[in-house]
Amino acid sequence: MTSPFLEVKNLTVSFPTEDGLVRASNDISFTVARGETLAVVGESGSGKSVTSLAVMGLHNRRSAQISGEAILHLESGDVDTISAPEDVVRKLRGKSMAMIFQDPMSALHPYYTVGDQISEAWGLYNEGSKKDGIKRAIEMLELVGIPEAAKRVNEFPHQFSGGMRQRVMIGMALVNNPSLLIADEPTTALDVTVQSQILQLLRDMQKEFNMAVILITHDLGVVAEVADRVCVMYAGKIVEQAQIDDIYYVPDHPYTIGLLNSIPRVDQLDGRRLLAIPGQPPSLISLPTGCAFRARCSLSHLVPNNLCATKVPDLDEKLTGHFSRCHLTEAQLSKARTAPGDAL
Amino acid sequence: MSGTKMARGHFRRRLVASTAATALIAAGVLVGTASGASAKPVSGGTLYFITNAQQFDNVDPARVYTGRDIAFFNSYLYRNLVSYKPVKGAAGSSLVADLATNTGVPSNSAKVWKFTLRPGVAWEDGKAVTCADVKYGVSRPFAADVITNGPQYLVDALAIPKLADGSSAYKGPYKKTGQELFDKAVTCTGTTVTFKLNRSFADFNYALTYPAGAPVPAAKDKGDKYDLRPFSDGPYKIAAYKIGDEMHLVRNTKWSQKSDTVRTPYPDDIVVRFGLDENVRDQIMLDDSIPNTVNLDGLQPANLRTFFADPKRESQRLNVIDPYIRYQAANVSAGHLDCLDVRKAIFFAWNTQALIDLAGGTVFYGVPGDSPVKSVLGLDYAPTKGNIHDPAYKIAGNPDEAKKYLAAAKTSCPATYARVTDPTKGFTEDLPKTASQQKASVLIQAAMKAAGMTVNFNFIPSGVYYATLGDTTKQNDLSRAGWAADWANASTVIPPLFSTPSSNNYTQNTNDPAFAAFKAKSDAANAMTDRKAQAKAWQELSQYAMDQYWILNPIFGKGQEEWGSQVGGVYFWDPQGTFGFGQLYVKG
Amino acid sequence: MLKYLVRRLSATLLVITLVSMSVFIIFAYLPMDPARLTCGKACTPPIIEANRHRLGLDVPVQIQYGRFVKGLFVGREYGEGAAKFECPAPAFGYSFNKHECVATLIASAFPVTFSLAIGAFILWLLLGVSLGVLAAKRQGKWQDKASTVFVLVGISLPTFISGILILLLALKFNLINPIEMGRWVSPFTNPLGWAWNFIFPWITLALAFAATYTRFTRSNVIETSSEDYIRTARAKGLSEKVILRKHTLRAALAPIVTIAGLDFAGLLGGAIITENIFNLPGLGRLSIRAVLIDYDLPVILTTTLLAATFVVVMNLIVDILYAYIDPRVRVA
Amino acid sequence: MADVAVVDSEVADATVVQRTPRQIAWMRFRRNKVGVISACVALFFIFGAYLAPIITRILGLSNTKTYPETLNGFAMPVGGAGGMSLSHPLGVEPGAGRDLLALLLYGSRISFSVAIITSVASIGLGMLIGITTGYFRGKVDAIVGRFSDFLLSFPSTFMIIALALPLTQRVEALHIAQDNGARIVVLVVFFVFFGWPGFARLVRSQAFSMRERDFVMAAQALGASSWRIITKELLPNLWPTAIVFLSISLPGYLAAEAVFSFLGVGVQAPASTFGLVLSDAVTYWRDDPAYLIIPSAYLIIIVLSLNLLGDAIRDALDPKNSPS
Amino acid sequence: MTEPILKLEGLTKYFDTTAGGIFSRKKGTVKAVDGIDLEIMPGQTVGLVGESGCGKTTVGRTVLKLYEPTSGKIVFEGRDITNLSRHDMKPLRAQMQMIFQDPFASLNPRQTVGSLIGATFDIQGITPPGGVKVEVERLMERVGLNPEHVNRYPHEFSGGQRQRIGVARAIALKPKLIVADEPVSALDVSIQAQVVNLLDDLQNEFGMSYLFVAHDLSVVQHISDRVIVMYLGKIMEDADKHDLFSSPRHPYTKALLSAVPVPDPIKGRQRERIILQGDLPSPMNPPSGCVFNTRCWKVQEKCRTDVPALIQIAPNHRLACHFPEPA
Repeated sequence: MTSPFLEVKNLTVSFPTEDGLVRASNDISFTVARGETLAVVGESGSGKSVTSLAVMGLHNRRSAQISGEAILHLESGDVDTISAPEDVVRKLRGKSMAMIFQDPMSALHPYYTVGDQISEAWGLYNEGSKKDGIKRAIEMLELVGIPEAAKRVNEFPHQFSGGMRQRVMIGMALVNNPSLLIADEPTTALDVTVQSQILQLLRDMQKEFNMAVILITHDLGVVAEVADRVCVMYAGKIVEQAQIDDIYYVPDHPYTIGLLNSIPRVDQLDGRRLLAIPGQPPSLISLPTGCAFRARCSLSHLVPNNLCATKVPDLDEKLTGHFSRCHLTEAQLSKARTAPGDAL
Repeated sequence: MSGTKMARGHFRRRLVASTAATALIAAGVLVGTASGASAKPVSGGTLYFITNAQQFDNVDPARVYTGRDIAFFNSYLYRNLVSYKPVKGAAGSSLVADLATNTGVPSNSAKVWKFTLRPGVAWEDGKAVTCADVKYGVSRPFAADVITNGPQYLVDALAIPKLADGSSAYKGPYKKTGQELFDKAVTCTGTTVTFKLNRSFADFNYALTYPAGAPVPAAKDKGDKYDLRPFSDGPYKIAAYKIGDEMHLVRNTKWSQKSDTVRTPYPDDIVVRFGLDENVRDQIMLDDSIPNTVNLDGLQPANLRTFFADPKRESQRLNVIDPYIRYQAANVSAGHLDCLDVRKAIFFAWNTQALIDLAGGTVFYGVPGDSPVKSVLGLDYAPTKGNIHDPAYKIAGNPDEAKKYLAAAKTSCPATYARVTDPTKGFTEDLPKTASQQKASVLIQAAMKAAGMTVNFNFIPSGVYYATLGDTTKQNDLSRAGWAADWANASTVIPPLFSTPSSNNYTQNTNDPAFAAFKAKSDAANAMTDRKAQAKAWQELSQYAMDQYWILNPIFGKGQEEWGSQVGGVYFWDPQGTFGFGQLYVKG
Repeated sequence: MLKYLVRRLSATLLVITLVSMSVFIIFAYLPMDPARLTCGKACTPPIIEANRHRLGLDVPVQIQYGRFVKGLFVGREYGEGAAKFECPAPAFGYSFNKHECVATLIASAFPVTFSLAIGAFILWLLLGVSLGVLAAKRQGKWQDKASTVFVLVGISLPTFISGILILLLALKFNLINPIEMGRWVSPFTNPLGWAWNFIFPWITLALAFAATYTRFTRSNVIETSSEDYIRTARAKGLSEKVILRKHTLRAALAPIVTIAGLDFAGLLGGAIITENIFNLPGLGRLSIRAVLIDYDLPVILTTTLLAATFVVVMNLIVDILYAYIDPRVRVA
Repeated sequence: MADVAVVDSEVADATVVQRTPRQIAWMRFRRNKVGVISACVALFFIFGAYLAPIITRILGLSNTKTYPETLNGFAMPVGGAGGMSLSHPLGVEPGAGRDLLALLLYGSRISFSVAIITSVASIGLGMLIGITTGYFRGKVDAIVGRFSDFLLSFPSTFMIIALALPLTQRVEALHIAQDNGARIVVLVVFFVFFGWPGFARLVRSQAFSMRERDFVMAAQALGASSWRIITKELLPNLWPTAIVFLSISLPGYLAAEAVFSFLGVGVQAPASTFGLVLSDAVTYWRDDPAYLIIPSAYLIIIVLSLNLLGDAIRDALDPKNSPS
Repeated sequence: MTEPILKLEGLTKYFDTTAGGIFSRKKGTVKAVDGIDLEIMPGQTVGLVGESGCGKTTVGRTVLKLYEPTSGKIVFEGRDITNLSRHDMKPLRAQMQMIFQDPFASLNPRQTVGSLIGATFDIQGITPPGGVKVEVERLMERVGLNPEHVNRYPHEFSGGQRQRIGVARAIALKPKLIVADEPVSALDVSIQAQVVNLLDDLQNEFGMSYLFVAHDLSVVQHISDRVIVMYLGKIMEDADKHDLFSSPRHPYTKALLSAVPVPDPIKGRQRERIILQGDLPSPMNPPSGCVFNTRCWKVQEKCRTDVPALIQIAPNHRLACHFPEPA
């Protein structure tokens, strides 16, 4: 395995609000290497976007409390984007790390042509006239598969369809050959047929640029299609982290197991009843003591001494390269996996 | 727009102290007759006049009818056949020949008047002023739909028949209807112009001091537009006149001193600045920041006191008895103040003291008067009996006395009584919409309330105040008005105010049972040639008008003038009731 | 685009026509009798009737309107016989009080009002926008609070108070030559004199208007700052300055065009109070004096109509401008 | 299934404190100190205005009575600071000698009345028209929309000034009201006539978009009548807009009334309003500055507190802060 | 043979788009629904799928007469309700209800849960046995809400709970047909299953029919008995669930199915994937011939000119394609 390009260590982001401190992401650690796709999966409010924005240094430093490290291993040396001065981090954005967002309509400036917006990004790290920038923008648009790029470069975002807009976003993010691309729910707003186009494009681009990719999504289907490794997040914490196949075939956390069992699958026509995870995710302001998933976990009674309620489980490597944050033993979990109906 | 100032533009007459001049209480004797008399006038410089008005009401000679404007334009732009002598004091009220070589030659019991033009008088384009110009000028007031606002003496007095509706058969030089009638009434032989009148008119030459009798070159007449750019035969001509901005007069190079025995032009330029707000004007006067300025409107009462108390301004101010009386005309027609007792009640309730204080006090505003004829009119004035001489009269109002009359009115005229005492109805007074009149309404209301009466106010835009009152259907119960004699004969007071149903008579007394007798007596007085007997008749008629309370609580007014430290030659021109503009100069 | 323009323009013309008609009808049925009000001091019934004829009020209102419209295009004659004269096109009427064609009065008043409006407009935009941006960027800090105070004072202080205070102060400290006050100075011959002439009125109006813009800018900048595309700009690596200047302000200020346009149009109709206080012979003063002093109907009618026209036309301009600024509303 | 229900409610209990939208707004408002203070100040002045007859009676003052003893021979207040004294706390009016406090109390009564009647009426009318056109759309909407556009393009200030005098005469002639009553009627009618389109537009656009919201469709799916949808579904959601608009328009109309009476349109002497007092005070500014300063301050404090109150209400009701 | 609870015949719904200006004019017509025929049997769940803009939501709303149909026929329980007035529709509304997509938007934020659910009785003028209050609490309990929360406002609930409120309201009058418009797409993954299961259970309990409108084929597949695939306002394929998912005949259905990501990495890697090119054409200006021709990988000349009819190719299987996939 290649050495990681990004190393996130104990990253914690909280927001003070009127009602209390929102612990949006809590003690997050992961790595991602060039050429690798790390998927971060979780429901809304699980802290996946907050984490990525912290890595990018995009939180307002006044309103967010951030601790931990997010180290980029650059050729010029290591930079911790959490502690580095704002200006240093800014100069990494776009060049060393880039990001695309969920809604390409609102993420593109409505008043500028796509060409302007791409060439602006290019102009930040390249010497050249505006004309050169537009030329480069056309190249990028062609690369991301926009037909008649030379003509459409002068159009405004609203003149593009959703899928085309996301292509523009990708093209803009990649214009400076970034080493890391963070894709935050890049296909959620798109139709399935367009989603598969975009996922294909992302795969192609990753190959082309040999990037490290962090894919943030709630869709386990999408993850299965593109990820190499997966982090599952719940209530601000990573609850499970493993290679892609391990997550799907040997899930090691009741939440992951529950998720996989609760989603209907187009490839299974058995019509069996879905196994829903009961309840709601907890509020990030008043997290319960112990395991955050405890209230919804049907296995917690198996853990002695009410441990789930008192102690936050550690993220242990239960199998090789497979981390899980649960007090249950591997044996108990494995039983839950194989006979979900009985155990849950 | 301070009320008194504003209002002054709307009183339409000015007073000739008296031709007889003997009995005159000389104007300008009140507070130091200022004016650095010792200094010698100098030529040159620019003289500024400042005013709140946007424009002169009228500039067209046939339409000018306010004392100040007449004095202004007569001094600078127009020459009349005869003029008042431009000097201080009683002598200023004497007539001198101006455009004519004499002050007029009457004949046929003053039914025919002849004037011979002075040679060498030229228009600003160099052409000579001819008799035809005079005749044309005189013809213009007959075009009543174009030449509005001017005095009607010529229209009334010239021997031209009247139509059934009261208008003249001659419709003026534009339509030329009845031109032959006019040509008979006014004739030119060489440089002599002859006026044929429809009655004896001993003072006819005084009527000709109005620019309505001034010549106008027919070729230059543009009807209504002539009001913007009249042609000058005086020492100045209009270089620019922009409404809301300024009027700029420059020397008329075609004018020659030789041909003019009346005028002595000193400044090179005369500029009238329009539209200067009262705060700004007062500031200029108080600070003397523009020393070559004359204030055409007075100061606000508060600033007036400051200015007149400042010893440094000793030589920059005048406080004089002016020619005006200010009064409330009672509308005596049915349904209005048709009840003598109610009128008396209002009279006694009136808080004259507070109203005088409000407007500057007796020092600056005036004193309670007892007659429609002002005391400065001399011969025609005599103190009347009753009214302010009534033992019950109090200058600050006597509500108790007023209530007595109201009690009487309860039986004598119950409907009127009921209305004026009803808090939800009351009677209504017309007032021009000015700041000071709005303020005065407070005092009037309080005084009426004290006597148990209710008063409402109808504020009318000041520019259309008299025009609105002139519509008898629009007139309310009581209307504020002001008047000054046109010359020193109550014939210019009593008939217009009381005995003609013209637009100057706001009492609507034609409905009064006593009107017929009054009118007969007034007409008789008008025709009297015995001046003493006439004066006595006027005095009796004044007494009658006061007894009937057709007008209430008149004030014999005062006027103040202020000017900058660089202005010299200021005096109060009695007959015009304003500056002697022609003698003003800018100190070197 | 051209089709759109033509359509909008014709719609605008229609509105102006309707406005002019209604104004005409409203004034025609007033209880005031202009014939009496302008007939002078010796008004007898025959003179009033002659005067009515002179004013052109002796015909039905639709004919009056027809004459008015015709006058706009071919000019209009007044008076009869030798006293006849003409107001050339566009003839809005003739003021018998001022002895001028209304168009002439407007022509001399409009530059004043326009100068007042444009200067105040620039001043308040500069002041309002920069304060608003400052407040947004320093949200919660003293700059923000100070600007809030400014906004509230600005909104709460009627111009007739602030204007008078400014005037009195300026007079007290001899900052203006009172006799020259408000006199029209052409900006082409004497730009400094022109500016000095207008500086206090500009300040008065700017004080009143800037407050709204400060508030508006502040909230828009704050709102725009949380837009996704601003985050995108940041993710691109743009500096905060560029983001503010190029991305935030462009979007935040676009809606200001609409408000600013209409405010400006409103002022073009005449800033009545400010013009009055500072002795500016503009449209506002022309109209208020026409109403309050001599009820000069042709002037009132024209200034009212003009004010409406400014609003309607400015609406059109604003829409077109907005389409230019915001590509999303551009019409094909 | 029972398992689901129990856990659900537990979590909901733990995370959400029960409050109605109104309570939330009230709570948010209470937290805003400036808002609370300005509300107190505004209420103080409003009560002062409406209790003017009682207050003046208690103080032994009258707004119509003149106090000649407070003025000197030049009709200027005796003593400093505009004649302030125990019996005349804010001094007296120069010239006529009325008590300034009484004038301002009664004056603000007129101003408040005009402002409140106008605001409520134009909001009521705007609400009615806006909600109907926004909900029903179609022809009526098109016509009303054009008409309100048309009204908005009218130079309302000009029209009010130009028409106030003749219309007052007409109102008097029709015996609707007399004198200042008639002037107030004209002013209010004018304000409302030109005021409703602004609010109607706002309501219309909200009703328009709300009509597309699923909850309206849900009501339709249940067979609810238009009347029910308007009153039960739309109206409750428009109240905050109306309240915010009211809080903004109130000081606006208050100031507008002052401006118009300053200009000489609207209420006239011998009544007193802010505009009249101030336009009078300007002529005395040199000799009696207190007479200019006190009413100015009085007016500014009222308008300022109403504006601050409006801001606080808007913040409290702002849908962006709202949890819904 | 049982009668269908709902029958649509050639249902079309066009929307006029207007351009602003003094006189608004028609700018174009959006053919949101363009000739739809379908039948829903009692107790059956019919899934209606398609990409955004295909007209599936419009079908749902038009069925309930929330939109007036442009043409075609809506037959509910054998009764033609196409032209029923609002007033005449009212009693029928008790029989046909709707569940909305957005649990935030579909509940009036100014009404309590109690009044939201209670309104159904109020509007229909029905008093349930035991009174409205008792019934509301019973319904709340039934959908998994705490009845004590009857006086709470929608904002005090989470997304899933709100959707339960919506469900409770829809089932309050025990309707025969429920149009569920994307009922779970706004919910988090872990909550979706709860609501899907709830809908399942309710159907078992009350036996109503669902018209289940969704873009998520996995959910549709799970809940439906029959699935209809729409594209640009037209039905492409209509088949029994198993037929459709195991052997789709329409190229579009096939592409759609292949585009759905499967949460199974190995299967995912092996799966044949058809990636459609381009975007959905504008419904204002749909392509001639087969509306899918612009994106179809099998397109031929005929597709561009001839509109394929929706024909029965097998029992319970209808298809509109000139060149279907092999069975």
